[in-house]
Amino acid sequence: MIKVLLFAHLQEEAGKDQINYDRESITVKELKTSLQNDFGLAELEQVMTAINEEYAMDEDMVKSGDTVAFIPPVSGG
Amino acid sequence: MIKVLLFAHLQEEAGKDQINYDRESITVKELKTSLQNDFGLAELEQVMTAINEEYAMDEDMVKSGDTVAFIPPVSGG
Amino acid sequence: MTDSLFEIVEEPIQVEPIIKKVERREAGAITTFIGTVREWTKGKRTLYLEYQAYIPMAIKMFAKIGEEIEKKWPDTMVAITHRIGRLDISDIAVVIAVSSPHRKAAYEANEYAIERIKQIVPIWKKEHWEDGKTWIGDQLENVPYPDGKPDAKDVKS
Amino acid sequence: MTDSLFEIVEEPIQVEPIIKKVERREAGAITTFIGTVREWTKGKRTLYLEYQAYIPMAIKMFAKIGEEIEKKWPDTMVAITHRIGRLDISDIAVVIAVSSPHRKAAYEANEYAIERIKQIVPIWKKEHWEDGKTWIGDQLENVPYPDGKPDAKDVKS
Repeated sequence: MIKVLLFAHLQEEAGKDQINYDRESITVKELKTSLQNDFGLAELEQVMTAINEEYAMDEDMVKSGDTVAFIPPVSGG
Repeated sequence: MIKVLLFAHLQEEAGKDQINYDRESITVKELKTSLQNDFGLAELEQVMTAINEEYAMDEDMVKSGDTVAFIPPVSGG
Repeated sequence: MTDSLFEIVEEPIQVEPIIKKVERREAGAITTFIGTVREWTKGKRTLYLEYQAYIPMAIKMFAKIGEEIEKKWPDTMVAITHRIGRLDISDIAVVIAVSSPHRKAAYEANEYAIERIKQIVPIWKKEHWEDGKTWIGDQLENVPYPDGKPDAKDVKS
Repeated sequence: MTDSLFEIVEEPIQVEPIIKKVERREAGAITTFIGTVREWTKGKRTLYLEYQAYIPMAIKMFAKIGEEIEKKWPDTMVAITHRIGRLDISDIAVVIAVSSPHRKAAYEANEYAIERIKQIVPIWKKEHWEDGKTWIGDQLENVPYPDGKPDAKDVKS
């Protein structure tokens, strides 16, 4: 199982801040597409991804047990 | 009378922080030369001058009633 | 104290304790940046803000920025505290303190820190304007990435 | 408060009250510079310092720097406090606080302020080294004017 964390507007669009996704392994890109279909998330192109709190690329692999966070453009400071 | 204020090493060289100089009017340059002779101040070339708390040039005139300050290179901050 | 140089808090931020964290006998210069909630942005009035963070990763990214700075400006020391939750006008959102033997590095490193925070630290701001609310950073308001897309080389270590 | 934006004090400086002086609802950024007494300078050990000021003129010059900054960076606000007398290692000698709607101006104006203080404000530092004492600024230690001579255009208003 992959734990997916949502923040900011993604959290509001999905109506939840966490999704448990049942897969052994999947690329970030595939995971994004899949979540867009299942939860109607409008736009994930500008959204960065972190795997286990480290930034990752679209081609990187996510494995069961990982925590993936979708990170919209940040605006702290 | 012209009031002359001394600071930092000038104050220590002269052994005082204030000199009352009895003249009606004099240029800054003349005043510097005169004080060098009278008080053995070693070096006034790198010293700026202020008349009544405003920076002045060597050619500026000092009049009786003015306060002149000799300002060695500053080192605040 | 090293483990508390980088913090995310929900309470009002006091500046002086953060300065204390970077004080050292060999440092003659300390710069601080204090980011506060501004009432007006391009003619729009803010009523209050909400900040949200991915806390463990945000603290990791603060530490990463601290490491980057130590590499670029040897002998500097950095502390960063960011507040999350609801913030009212003039409340402090972030404090960055940098100490250094000499002042030039303290200014440069401090400015570098706030720029990097705005690039890589997972913290989001929701503006509650007089006429509505938006998560800043989305395409409606402001995309902080210059070319409209996050650039992987900015964020990977 | 305008008349106390620029101060020379003999007691330890608290940073927070100086920050408060420049806080404004329209300012989203406050930078501070804190100059402290450094123990080591180029391999020489300082035991303590003495600062002396021509107080009324120093305050006038702080105000002049504030005016220069308001002209160069509109909408900024500056407060400066300098301590004089005996200062020990790590004691705060000077605090400069600048507020601005945007951060770039707050950094630039703050750095400008410390550079100008070192050019035009009549304050002198006497170093008590481990092996003697000197008024800094004299030809034996350090001449703060780049060409070895004060430049009148830097100081005249």
